[in-house]
Amino acid sequence: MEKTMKHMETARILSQTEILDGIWDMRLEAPEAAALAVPGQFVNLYLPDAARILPRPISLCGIDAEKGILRLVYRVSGGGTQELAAMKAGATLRMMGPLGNGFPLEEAAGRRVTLIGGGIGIPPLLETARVLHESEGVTGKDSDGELRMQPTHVTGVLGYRSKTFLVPEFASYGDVMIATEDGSTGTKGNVLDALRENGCVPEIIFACGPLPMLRALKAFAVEKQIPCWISMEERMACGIGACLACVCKTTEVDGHSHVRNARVCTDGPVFRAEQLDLG
Amino acid sequence: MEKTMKHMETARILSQTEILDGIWDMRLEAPEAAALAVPGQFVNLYLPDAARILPRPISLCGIDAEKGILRLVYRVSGGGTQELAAMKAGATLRMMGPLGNGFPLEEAAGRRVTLIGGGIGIPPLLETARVLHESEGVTGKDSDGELRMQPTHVTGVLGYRSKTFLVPEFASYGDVMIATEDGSTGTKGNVLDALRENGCVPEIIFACGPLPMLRALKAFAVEKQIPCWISMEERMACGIGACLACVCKTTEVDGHSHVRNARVCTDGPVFRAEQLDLG
Amino acid sequence: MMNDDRLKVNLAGIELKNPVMTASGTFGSGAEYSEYTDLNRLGAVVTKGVASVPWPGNPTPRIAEVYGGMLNAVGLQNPGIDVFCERDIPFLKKYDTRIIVNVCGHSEEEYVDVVRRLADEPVDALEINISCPNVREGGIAFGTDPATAEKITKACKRAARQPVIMKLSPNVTSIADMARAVEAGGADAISLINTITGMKIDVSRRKFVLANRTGGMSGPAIHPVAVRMVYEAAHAVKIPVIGMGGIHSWEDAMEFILAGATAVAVGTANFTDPTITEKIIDGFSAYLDRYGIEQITDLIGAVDNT
Amino acid sequence: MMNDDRLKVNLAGIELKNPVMTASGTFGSGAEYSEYTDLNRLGAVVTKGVASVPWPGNPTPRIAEVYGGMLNAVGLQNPGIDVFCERDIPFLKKYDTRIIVNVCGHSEEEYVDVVRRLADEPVDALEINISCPNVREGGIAFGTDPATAEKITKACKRAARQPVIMKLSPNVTSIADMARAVEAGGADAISLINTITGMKIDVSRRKFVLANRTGGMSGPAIHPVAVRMVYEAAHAVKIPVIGMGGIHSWEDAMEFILAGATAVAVGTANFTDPTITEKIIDGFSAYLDRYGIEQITDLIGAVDNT
Ligand SMILES: Cc1cc2nc3c(=O)[nH]c(=O)nc-3n(C[C@H](O)[C@H](O)[C@H](O)COP(=O)(O)OP(=O)(O)OC[C@H]3O[C@@H](n4cnc5c(N)ncnc54)[C@H](O)[C@@H]3O)c2cc1C
Ligand SMILES: Cc1cc2nc3c(=O)[nH]c(=O)nc-3n(C[C@H](O)[C@H](O)[C@H](O)COP(=O)(O)OP(=O)(O)OC[C@H]3O[C@@H](n4cnc5c(N)ncnc54)[C@H](O)[C@@H]3O)c2cc1C
Ligand SMILES: Cc1cc2nc3c(=O)[nH]c(=O)nc-3n(C[C@H](O)[C@H](O)[C@H](O)COP(=O)(O)O)c2cc1C
Ligand SMILES: Cc1cc2nc3c(=O)[nH]c(=O)nc-3n(C[C@H](O)[C@H](O)[C@H](O)COP(=O)(O)O)c2cc1C
Ligand code: FES
Ligand code: FES
Repeated sequence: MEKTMKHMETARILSQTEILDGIWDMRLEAPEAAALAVPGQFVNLYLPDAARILPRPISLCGIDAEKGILRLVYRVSGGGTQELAAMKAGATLRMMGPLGNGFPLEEAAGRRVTLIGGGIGIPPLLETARVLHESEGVTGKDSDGELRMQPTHVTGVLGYRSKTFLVPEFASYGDVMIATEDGSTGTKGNVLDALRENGCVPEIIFACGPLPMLRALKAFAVEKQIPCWISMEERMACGIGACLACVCKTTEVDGHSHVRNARVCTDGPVFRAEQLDLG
Repeated sequence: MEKTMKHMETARILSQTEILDGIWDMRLEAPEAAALAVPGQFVNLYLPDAARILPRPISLCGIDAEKGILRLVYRVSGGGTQELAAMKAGATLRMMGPLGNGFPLEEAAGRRVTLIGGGIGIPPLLETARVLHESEGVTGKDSDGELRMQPTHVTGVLGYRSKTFLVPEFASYGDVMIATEDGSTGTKGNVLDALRENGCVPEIIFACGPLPMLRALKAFAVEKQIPCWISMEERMACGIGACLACVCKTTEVDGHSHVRNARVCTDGPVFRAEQLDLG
Repeated sequence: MMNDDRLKVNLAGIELKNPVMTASGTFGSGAEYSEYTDLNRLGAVVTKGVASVPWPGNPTPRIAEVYGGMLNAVGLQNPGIDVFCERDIPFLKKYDTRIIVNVCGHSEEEYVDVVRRLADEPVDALEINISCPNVREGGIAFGTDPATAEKITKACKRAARQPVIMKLSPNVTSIADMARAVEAGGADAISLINTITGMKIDVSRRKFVLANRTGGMSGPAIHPVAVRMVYEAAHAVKIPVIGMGGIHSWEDAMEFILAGATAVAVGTANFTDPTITEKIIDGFSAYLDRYGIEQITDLIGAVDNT
Repeated sequence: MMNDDRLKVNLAGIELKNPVMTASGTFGSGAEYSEYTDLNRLGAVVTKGVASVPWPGNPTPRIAEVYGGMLNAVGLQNPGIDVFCERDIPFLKKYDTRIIVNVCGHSEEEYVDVVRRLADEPVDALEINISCPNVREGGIAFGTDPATAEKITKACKRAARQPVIMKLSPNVTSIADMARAVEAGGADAISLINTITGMKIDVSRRKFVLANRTGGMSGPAIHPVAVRMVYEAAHAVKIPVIGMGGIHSWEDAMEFILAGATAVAVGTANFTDPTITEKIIDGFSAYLDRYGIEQITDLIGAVDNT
């Protein structure tokens, strides 16, 4: 442990399981990060191969602060994730995090929150679902004008190409709607098709997934005036706001950069949809 | 196994033992190379870390053709050998070899051969000692003028800084004289001091060790007119004679290069002392 | 860890507590890394390039990882000199380290604007970046033509109150010519190398990986080229040289010192290990101990030239 | 593995069975690697540089490993053109591959001597190495001054019976200018990049690792720089370009094709894997299969330029 580092630790791999072709579920013993993390944040993983000098950002799919365990679900998409997938339980990894802001859970408390995820954007929503499901909700007035506890209601709208993953776990935290491109499960089409088919009108949206999905979703949310938060992805170097690699375009001048660019790693990865210029 | 490759194989590490501070004894399952190898040859080891693109040449300290096992004794001297030492039994390594010419055992048969090694130059002499010791010798005339079998007689003259290694094994193949710089074992001084102190006059010399030792040895052998073969070391890239990285200066124009440079990897590593311009 | 007085160096009149600085653009304004590294330990913080007005930089993807390095085409996004003076300088002043401000511009006037604006600010030196591939004047990069480089050096010097460090591009036939040109222009020091222009193509998509097509290569892969250029530059001029490019260990950094650099800057390695600068400082101290060297200045240019 | 006709390319009038060649100096005369790789599968073997007389080359150490690459200062050791013609050409003629002879010299006359000597030999093309850091005339490397490069190209063309490929140095400010210069001189093709000059210092001994102090850097570390330069050169001239520098996989090689190269050459990777050239050829075939591309020539320069 280097004493000056805030969130850098050596994480030990507790388990690695391939839950679907090329999609891995890894549990890390990383007590410092687990103690601080909130849903929607990510960690940077530093790979052993010396030719790979940049860390890999991976979102938190599960946080167990008590046991000091983080769960990451990732897809093998290139050399780095391939190297990661080849690492066995017991091996250690340098890790930095938690990084980024996370979803604004306080905005969702006591409301009907819809978590919309596409593909490998689904994992970070699982921890979000769990925490929202277990949250206390808010005290509000019910239809009788009485002060009552309003629970948070969680709906997961999950889009896949074909095979699904993490669905049963989502179901234990709320309702689940599924869209698959090939129609093999749930609605044939995308997450918006599933929303429509199920007549679901979200009160608030948290989303993560591929850019085309996010673009469509933003249009939908703006049109329906639904508050919507989107988790972004961009290539990163530092992960802590210093290098300006990971910016996304914003509609207004950003407070930090003083141009229409915000840093996904520190100002995000979660942004209010209206803030984003998704092109 | 790539079919077009002559001597490239995937070797499995059978064991790794640190026999002295920073000196490792590794056994490799490499049946193809073991079947072909002779003492004084070396293999090229390709390290897993992608940032290290050049193979590491290591001499054969032991060859078991029957069991298909090679023994390498190496010193950790930089990043590559460090990486090698960290590899555990069961791991595999790409390997090319056997490479180089080896010692001219036929020249030594039936004679009093002195194997002179310094430091990490000692390991390749061990297999040389074993094979010579077990060789049949030659049929020659004895002092009566009778035709008799003359056995090969092996003497090892081993120079160390301080702590010794491989000595008992050498002793099982012949006489052993030891020199240490600090005088902790045997003669205080170098291998030539040990030769002198023991009044040993070699009939033929095979040597491997640091350049200053080789230089002194060559002068000694030339003066005493003792046939002497020296195993050289030089930085290598290809290991097979193509890149001309590993040349050593020769006294005559070399038949391949047509200049006064011979390739250690293919024309050597073993050269007749007179051939070498040791500067 | 205490300051090691043996590591002090004098860089164009500024005393640095040690020769280890950060490389511009990789360390933000220092604030981001202050949680991971003790800025008080650094010889100097060199800030991200700042222009007279905010620059939006290039579209994304701005970076690509390559074998042993990375390409970047951030395109000098920066909030402009006003925000920089209000926010970033006061932040850095809280630390006991030197502040070197990296300056960028599209034209001589823009550089001079920033230099002038910084004249009364409490910063220790200016590093003029004439080596960013995206900054061109008359079709020739400032950093690849000696005459242009000399001219811009002169202009900056005239406007500057602080020592002026000219940052050179490696994308040239003769780094010695460039070094001599900026020395002739009055530069107080030079720093090199900036990134080497590279390109990566995604073969499955048949597209450039970077939106900008080309990007500047940095990281360990460029280190041997950087050491060679620092050696050549240090032997071409009398002003001090700051060596950088691919430093990922104290040994990499020490190569620059031995090649003739008075100080070094660490860039991309911060991304691989945010505490690397402190490790390099400790490595320097340990090196002096091991070889019984009294002060690091004895090592500047001390590679055996025989 | 059968020849894949889809991989045929025409390089300055010579038909290659595929675009994969070896890079000069890393493959000897082909004989050494013939035990590990089937030379019949290669598009061409490019031999080690040969001069009019034997050259002893530089003192050792001649090479150093660096992060993701190596430095070499072999210094063009070669047995001279006579031995080459007697021994190496007849050896290569036994194989069904193209023979490209890399030519070096200390002066225009020496180059022309070798070119003339090869006029009646059964070799398919000449590659003129004007980019070795050790070959200088009047203090300027042939390969870094456009006018000199043009002049030597003309001289070689006049003497040559075979197509002339000019091999360019990456150690220049503008590779496009160099490419245009040799095109103007009549070159039939260009090949690039040669090595990038680098230096490594042994910090514990405080000495240069290479006897020659500097060496040429090759290997994966230089690949992005090479791709950029090949792209720039291919867009500057009409003659075909051979791309090389850091190819360690078929993907690396394909980047050059997409950037505009008609053929590629594999150098340092042979040291890491002596069968790499065959793997690249197989990788090319598989790529055509996967994307349903009829012939590799459809991919030359096919990176999306929008
Ligand atoms: C905030 C954030 C959270 C993420 N969370 C997850 C997750 O939970 N699960 C998951 O499977 N993936 C996640 N990703 C994507 C993941 O980081 C990339 O798939 C991974 O970096 C690819 O590395 P590679 O070496 O396998 O691929 P390569 O393509 O070889 O990587 C080359 C370089 O590009 C970068 N890169 C490649 N793809 C991406 C990408 N999609 N996003 C950002 N950088 C990329 C790599 O980090 C590396 O620097 C996340 C990305 C970000 C930015
Ligand atoms: C024919 C031959 C046989 C050898 N046999 C043995 C042996 O049996 N046991 C043993 O311990 N060592 C042996 N060596 C030396 C061994 O190859 C080096 O110690 C090893 O390559 C160092 O690698 P490194 O990465 O640890 O060191 P680094 O210094 O990090 O290596 C950097 C580069 O220099 C090369 N290099 C460094 N030292 C040497 C050296 N002394 N000789 C050649 N290349 C070097 C490396 O191969 C690598 O390319 C032999 C060398 C040769 C040429
Ligand atoms: C992401 C990034 C941004 C950079 N921005 C700047 C900059 O604004 N100004 C500048 O002079 N150099 C900039 N550089 C160049 C570095 O300061 C340094 O010269 C170069 O990266 C080589 O050092 P390295 O290999 O240690 O990173 C940048 C480099 C990187 C990687
Ligand atoms: C050991 C070695 C020797 C070389 N000799 C020559 C040569 O004789 N002539 C030449 O034109 N290039 C020579 N080169 C340069 C290569 O042909 C090639 O241009 C360069 O190494 C870049 O390719 P790579 O990264 O694939 O090795 C040599 C390179 C190496 C590594
Ligand atoms: S990754 Fe560096 S600013 Fe976000
Ligand atoms: S290592 Fe290449 S010729 Fe010996």
